[in-house]
Amino acid sequence: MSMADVPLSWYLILSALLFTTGVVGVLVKRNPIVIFMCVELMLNAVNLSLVAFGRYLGDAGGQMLSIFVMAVAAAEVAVGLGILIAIFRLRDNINVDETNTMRG
Amino acid sequence: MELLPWIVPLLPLVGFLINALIGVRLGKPGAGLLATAMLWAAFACSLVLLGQVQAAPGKRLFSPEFVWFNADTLSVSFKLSIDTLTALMLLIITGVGALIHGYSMGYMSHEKNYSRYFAYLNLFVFFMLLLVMSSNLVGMFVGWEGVGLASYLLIGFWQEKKSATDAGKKAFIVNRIGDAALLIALFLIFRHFGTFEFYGEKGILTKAGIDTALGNGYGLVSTTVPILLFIGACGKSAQLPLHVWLADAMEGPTPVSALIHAATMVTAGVYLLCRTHELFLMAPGAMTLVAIVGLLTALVAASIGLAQNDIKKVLAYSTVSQLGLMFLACGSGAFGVAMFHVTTHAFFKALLFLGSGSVIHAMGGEQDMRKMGGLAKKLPITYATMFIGTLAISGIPLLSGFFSKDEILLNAFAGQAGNAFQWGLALLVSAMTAFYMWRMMAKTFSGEFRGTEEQEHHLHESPISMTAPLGILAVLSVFSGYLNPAALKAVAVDLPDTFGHFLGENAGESIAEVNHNTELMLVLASVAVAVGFSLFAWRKYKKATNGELLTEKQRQSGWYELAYQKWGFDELYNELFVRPGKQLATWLWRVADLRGVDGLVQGAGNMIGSLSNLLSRFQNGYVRSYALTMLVGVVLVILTSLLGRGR
Amino acid sequence: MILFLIIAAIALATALLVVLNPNPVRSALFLVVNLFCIAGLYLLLNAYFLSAVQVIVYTGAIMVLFLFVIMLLNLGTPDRSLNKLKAQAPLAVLGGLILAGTLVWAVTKGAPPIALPTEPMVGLDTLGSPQGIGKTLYDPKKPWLFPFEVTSILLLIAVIGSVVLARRSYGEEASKS
Amino acid sequence: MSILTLLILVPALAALIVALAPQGATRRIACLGALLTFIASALLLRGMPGPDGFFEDSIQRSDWLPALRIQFHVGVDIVSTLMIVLTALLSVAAIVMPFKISAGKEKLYFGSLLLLEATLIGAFSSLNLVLFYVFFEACLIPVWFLAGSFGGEKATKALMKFFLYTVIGSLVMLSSILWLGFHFQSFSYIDIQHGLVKEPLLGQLGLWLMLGFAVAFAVKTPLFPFHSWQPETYAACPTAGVVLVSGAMAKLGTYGFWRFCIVLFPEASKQAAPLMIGLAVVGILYGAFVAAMQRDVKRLIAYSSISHLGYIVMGLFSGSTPAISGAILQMVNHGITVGGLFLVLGLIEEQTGTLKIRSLGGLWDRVPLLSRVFLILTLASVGLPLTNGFVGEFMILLGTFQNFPAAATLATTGVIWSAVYMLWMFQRVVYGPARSEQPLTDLKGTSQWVLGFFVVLVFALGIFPKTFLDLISPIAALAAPMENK
Amino acid sequence: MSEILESLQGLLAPLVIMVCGMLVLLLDLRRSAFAARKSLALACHIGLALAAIACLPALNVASLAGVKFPGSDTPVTQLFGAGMTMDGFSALLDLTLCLVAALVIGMSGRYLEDKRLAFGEFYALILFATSGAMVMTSALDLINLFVGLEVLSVALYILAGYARRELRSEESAVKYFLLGAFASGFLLYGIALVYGAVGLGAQRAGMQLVGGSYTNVMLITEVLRATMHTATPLATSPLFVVGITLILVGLGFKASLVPFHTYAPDVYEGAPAPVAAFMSAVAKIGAFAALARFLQPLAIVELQTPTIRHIIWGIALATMLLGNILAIRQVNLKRMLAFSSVAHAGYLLVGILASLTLRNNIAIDSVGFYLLAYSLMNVGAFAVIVWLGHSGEEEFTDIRRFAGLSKRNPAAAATLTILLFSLAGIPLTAGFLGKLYLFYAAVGAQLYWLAGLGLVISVIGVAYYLNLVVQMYFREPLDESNPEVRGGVAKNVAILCAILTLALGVLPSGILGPPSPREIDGPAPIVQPGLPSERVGGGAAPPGAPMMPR
Repeated sequence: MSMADVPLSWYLILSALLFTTGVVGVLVKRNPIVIFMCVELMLNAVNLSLVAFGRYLGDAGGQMLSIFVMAVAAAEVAVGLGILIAIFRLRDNINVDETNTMRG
Repeated sequence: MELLPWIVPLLPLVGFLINALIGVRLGKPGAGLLATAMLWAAFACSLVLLGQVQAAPGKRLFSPEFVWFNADTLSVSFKLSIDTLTALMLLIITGVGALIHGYSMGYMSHEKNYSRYFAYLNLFVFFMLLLVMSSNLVGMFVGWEGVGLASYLLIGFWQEKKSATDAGKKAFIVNRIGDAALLIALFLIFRHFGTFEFYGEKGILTKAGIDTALGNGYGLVSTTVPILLFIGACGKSAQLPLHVWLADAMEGPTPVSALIHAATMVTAGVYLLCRTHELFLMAPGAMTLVAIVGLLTALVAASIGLAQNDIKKVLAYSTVSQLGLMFLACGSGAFGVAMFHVTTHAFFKALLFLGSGSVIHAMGGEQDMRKMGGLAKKLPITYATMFIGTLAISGIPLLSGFFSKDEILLNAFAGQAGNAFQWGLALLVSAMTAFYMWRMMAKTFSGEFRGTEEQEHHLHESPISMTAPLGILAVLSVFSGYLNPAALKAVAVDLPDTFGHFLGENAGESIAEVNHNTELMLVLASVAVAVGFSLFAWRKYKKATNGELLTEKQRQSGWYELAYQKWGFDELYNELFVRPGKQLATWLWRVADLRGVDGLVQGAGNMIGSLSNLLSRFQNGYVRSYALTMLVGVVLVILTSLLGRGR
Repeated sequence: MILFLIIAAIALATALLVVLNPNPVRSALFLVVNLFCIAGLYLLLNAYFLSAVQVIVYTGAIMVLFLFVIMLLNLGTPDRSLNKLKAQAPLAVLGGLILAGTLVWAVTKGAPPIALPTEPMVGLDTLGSPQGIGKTLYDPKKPWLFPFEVTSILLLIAVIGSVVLARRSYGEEASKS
Repeated sequence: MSILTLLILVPALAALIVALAPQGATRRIACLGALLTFIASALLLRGMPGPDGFFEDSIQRSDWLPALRIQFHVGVDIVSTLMIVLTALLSVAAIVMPFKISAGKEKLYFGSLLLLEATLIGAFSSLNLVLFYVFFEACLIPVWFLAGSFGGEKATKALMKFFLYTVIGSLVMLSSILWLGFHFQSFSYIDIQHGLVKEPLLGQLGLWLMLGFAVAFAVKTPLFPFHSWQPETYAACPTAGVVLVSGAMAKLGTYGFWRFCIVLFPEASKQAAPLMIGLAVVGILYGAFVAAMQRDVKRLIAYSSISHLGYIVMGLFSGSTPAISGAILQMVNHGITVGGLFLVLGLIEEQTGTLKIRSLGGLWDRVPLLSRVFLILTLASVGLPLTNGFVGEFMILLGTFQNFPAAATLATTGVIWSAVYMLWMFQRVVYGPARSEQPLTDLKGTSQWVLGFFVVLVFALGIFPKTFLDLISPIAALAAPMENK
Repeated sequence: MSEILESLQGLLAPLVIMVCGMLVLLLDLRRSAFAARKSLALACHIGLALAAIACLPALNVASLAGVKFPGSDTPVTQLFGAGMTMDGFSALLDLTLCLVAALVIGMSGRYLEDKRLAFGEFYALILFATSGAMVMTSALDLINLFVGLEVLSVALYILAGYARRELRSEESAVKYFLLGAFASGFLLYGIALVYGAVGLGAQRAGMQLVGGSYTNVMLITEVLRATMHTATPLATSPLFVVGITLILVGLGFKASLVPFHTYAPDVYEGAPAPVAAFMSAVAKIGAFAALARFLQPLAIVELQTPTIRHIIWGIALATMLLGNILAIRQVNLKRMLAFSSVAHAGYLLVGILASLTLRNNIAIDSVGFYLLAYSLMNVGAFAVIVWLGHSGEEEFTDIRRFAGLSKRNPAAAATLTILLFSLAGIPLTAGFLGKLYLFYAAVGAQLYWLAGLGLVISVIGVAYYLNLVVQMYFREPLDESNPEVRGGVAKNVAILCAILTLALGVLPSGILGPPSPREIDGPAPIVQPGLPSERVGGGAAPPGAPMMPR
């Protein structure tokens, strides 16, 4: 099997890099929706390493966990987008750089 | 009847309590009568005690004691011990005191706070008696402080007058300086002797006690202790440099000056030294110090006395200088002589003060001699008695002052550490004494009246209640000298030294012995000086109708000015202590306290406040920077955990 | 092996593009691609069911939802001028690099080379198959059942949430009385 | 239930009733409560000391917080008894004294006073360290409300300082308490004392623990550098409140020094003695000097008590039995003297509407009785023999001199300064011509009796201190280990 | 099937509440405004009461069995495949949660009406969030922890933005949501790493999984111990260390520990007062329960992972400091309470840290008690805000408006004063005993510096709480108007909280239970060498441990 000799660590590295990309994305983007997409990226990275681990351990736990992650992600998306729409209703802009009426 | 010693001090105390609590109801003469009666009663008891003492074994008897306070080894009790020294003081205090009480009844008759006055007076006598009778240092200290209080109250008796209350305060505080030294002396003594008792088992003044103390390393402080005691004495007896309060103390009623600031309280210092002469004799250094200070005080005070115009001030400074002579005697080891002078001085100085009091009374409160003159005709009795007093103090032969002062001079010359120089200065003092006393007499009684019209109209001889004491005291000041007429030895009339014999051990026997010729020389010299200067002053001032010898211009001259300004001690102290002290205190308060100590506290608070403002910058409300903060946190946490993970 | 490398490369590239390009819609599309790649990796890891779910749920549902909202709020590229936090980007990148470094180091050091447990290529109850998933999910010895139930509550909450937040005229009705 | 529990409950309940009762009745209820407490507290003096000095019949020990072995554990020895009686006495004085209270504040006024009394008694009688801490800190609150609501807006800053300052101190103490509690598996004072006797904590550890306590008490007393809260707080408090604060609450500090530093950590106290005595001496002189310059009598007395409490602390740490007995006696004395002084000041302030020295004067003939009492109390605080001020001070100085001659010598000069500022103050306040023409009323009725009692006490304690010293000395000997210097 | 039933009745409390939540939604369908509100609230209260009753039996289970593992002899109650448990600790916290929920529902009624907000969904969300927190309190498996956390958070996101007409509310929702999702990303990554690390470790130690999963806390403990003295101990494997740290981060966000606290003030300020009250209490309870459980495995290997301990030490100190210092300058009461809640999180973390060293339950109990006390006083304080708020205008949060409150509304002033004193830790209040308890444990765990510093720092806290009291009592009122308008239930809630605070402070014996065992001081010794080999043999595995020899 060709993929047999792909070491576990490669998957982990890949997921680590994806995860970091997501993190950086959250920090640099200003559009909350995109920020949120970056969060999704992070979650997927996590899923990747979960599945990889599971595969190499011959354990189902990894896939189980990632299923739950997906479900949770779905729920978050629904709520998150709802909130964004609500705030958009109040003022036609959701740029996070302008939402700091509360500070100090 | 062993309670008798207690009765003596308690009588005036009772008088005080009654007068203090219900004195107002007793009314005018009542309060005074009560107080005076108490004193006479005390005098009587003292006489009885005197007899008992003479009979007692070792010429000393003790009262039952009442333990005051105690903690393990420390035990302090109220206990009285009477020996001849005490008995002498008792007689002086109660006797003179009684006379002055009587005198006051007349003198204060117009006073509205009549009963309070006598209450204070009794209180004073109580503490004074406690001072001289107590058998231990603490009890003595109680009396010591007590008389200070009494004099504070009496000097400030006319509390509306700021000058009076100031003087009272000054007296108390200056005394307190001495008291502090005295306290330290007490602590040292307790540290080495382990007791405060004078006599009895291991008493301070007993051979056994001193030996044990030396065992506990008393040797190291054997000079310090007497010096500290002496500083205490300086405070009470107005010696340099603590003499400044006595002159101001004249703000008080004149009888008070007579009793407290001439006859009794101020001699407490001398009493202390005589009482503890055992300790002093161990420390020659201290002795010389005492002698020097005494001599200096005598000179300075006398010189100041030359230039004063306030009749009471003259007497005050003469008191200071006389006290100086007494300390000189102590310093030269002649404690008995010092006590002898205390006695005679008590009589004639009280007499003089009371006399001046009667003059002031007649003058309606006027004290400035420049406004007097020619009172001899108006106040014959006063004049006569004061004349005698003055004769006595200026050392005219055959009066009390002559004998006591002569003894002092003798000891200054030939006593322990005595020398011609000392003698010379002492002679100078007596010369000045003679001069200013007669100056005073002349300015007051001779020449013609220089006061206002209605003063002249108002002039009258004082009532019998005031003149009677004058008479008695005059008699005393004539004859008390014959208790120890040693001076007559010079002219080969050898009468017994009753006084010294009477005191015996209690005032370390050390009468200087010199060969007959020198003694004769000395006596003659002092007689010459006394008589000479007296006559000189008397005739000069009789001639000077305006009562002044010096012209305005001469009065500007340095020496006179210096003397008139009392050598500028008050100003000096103001510059040296009072003003800097106030500045320091203000600085401590305004700067050290409010800015320094409190500033630190406030500063800490403000610092946190500003820190809070600083940190709140990061709380800028932007999601992304919050996220950044989180990331930073994450990175830090992960790095530390990885770097620090064991193995 | 090669397959993995290719997919990995694409995945990384798209991920970076999601972050780098300014336009939300494009980012969304790149994310879709990225998710596809991950689904592919799942296949490589024998997680067939999961990769299917990945494609259906994520790419199919979630991303569409994203695009929907983006269109609905028709968000264009935000203009640079509004950027209030200048220092943000560099700091973020710096932090990101450090984080990446640390993580990579950690995973390489922590994951030893281990042989894959051999198992039938495509079987009925391999781990990755729906049956396998189902069996494990309801196995009473395993902890998965309970969270599964709780997730239902989570979804219920999500429904309520979107209703409460997004429904226009709610308050008026609530307050009639 | 021990009588102590009653002593704590009665004033607390009285405060509660005051809070609920109608305006008119408050004063009567408060007086009743205070008097009851005083009488009950007097009964304590009959107690029979047990082996370790505590009166058996007074001890009560019941669970409060079993999880941490914290008990409601109260009991008194003679020292705490004296303090409690003093507290009760001062409370009676402060409450019975017919001061006028601005309308609408009666409840708060009497309520706080009673609460303060309760908490103080609690602190003096607790034998459980945590319980002590609870009362120690709780007594801040009434003082705080009292000063706050009478001191007005300007006082708030000072009050904040007062509260925080004290709390910092007591929290440091709390860490020491927690350590001990964990180390000995008990917070009971008696257990810990026995434990410490068995295995004394030597060296640094003991020192740090002791200092942990010392800080709290140094603030409460207050000792020299920790005093800056005090004058302002006194100034803010209504004078009757100050009677309790300075007369009783300050004693909580010195009492704590004695009970928790000297007795628990004799070794450490010996090590720290130079430091503490140094601070005390500085405080003695410093307080005296600063007092001399004050323009307000209240502040003057405040600074003067820094000086006087300095003597007490010095005596406590001097490690010689006479000094320690003297210090304990002096706690009572200072309480009475300063309490009486503040009562007098309160009356003066009520009469003339001010305590500014500049605007006072000429009271001697207008209010003779009051002035006489004032004079006596002034002399007492100057430490004149035969007044209560003298004996304690003398014993303290004498005892301290045996171990620390230099310090004692410096402190002795204090007798000069105290005379300076007290007499100067008295002269300016009482003597001289009257400043204003408004008619003043002299002591009469209740105030006459109360102050009369104080005067009697002044002389009684001055002439018959032996009665108390005999009770104290066995306790004071507890510090004997330090004796052999 | 039977075991599932057992599990179900073992874990009744959260289930009851979930069901109750759904019922409320159904009831809400027949919406007839006001009448409905009362009935709904009643339904909620009944549900909560039932849940509370369901917790009671577990109360006397020796607290933290399963966490204090090894050490305590009592067996762990394992439910749902060792994924959940129910013991004294979780029972106490569940009770607290029920109480909080009930109080919040009580106070929010009229508030919602004034703001014209729907209450059906509100109540339901409150209940669901509560159930989520309950899942967290009794989770033994990371997956349950995660799901419970999400249930709680998602509900809170919605609640934060519940006042849809107010920009602040929405803004706080956005912030909370974005940062929350961000944080849960880290949490997940941590879980993944731990999962992998433990799995690999188990394989190395030659264990094979038959029940439970690699994310089970007991299993983690097992593996840690088993590999302790092998060549590659799990405790030091980078995967595991990073994983645990990231989990700490994820939970730290919910517990608002510095530096993950930044959202808290904005969210609390923006969210409706009752919601703020709710989240301040519930989120903390959930997070700290999870921290308490999932950091325990470190207790047995402390020497091998001392750094985690140092990190927690630092975070605790920073949290106490920053929270208190930033609270000083606040003029908005809600914001001040937010920062103060950060500070309190710091105190709680001290307790958690102590629990890693102490052999007995003192530390954990102290955390539990402090959470209870803290919830009471915080909820009470927010209740006062609700009580004083006028309908129409914005909430009564500006501290300046409290000036002279004692004259205008003595009851409110007194209540708030008691609560503030308790928050400040003044004696005779629950707050004081809580602190005492925590720091006692800390001293027992020889965290002298942390304890000392914490105590001194808490003085800053006293400063700003007292400042408010000064406002109410010593300052002159700006206007004479009596602000009380809403009053009603909120008033009773506030007063009830104050009374409970005092009661806990004066007579705590009831809650704090019997004295804890005597032999306690000193850190737990590391398990003897040789033990692991037995463990690998598996014969000595404790009852119910999901292990079997290969």
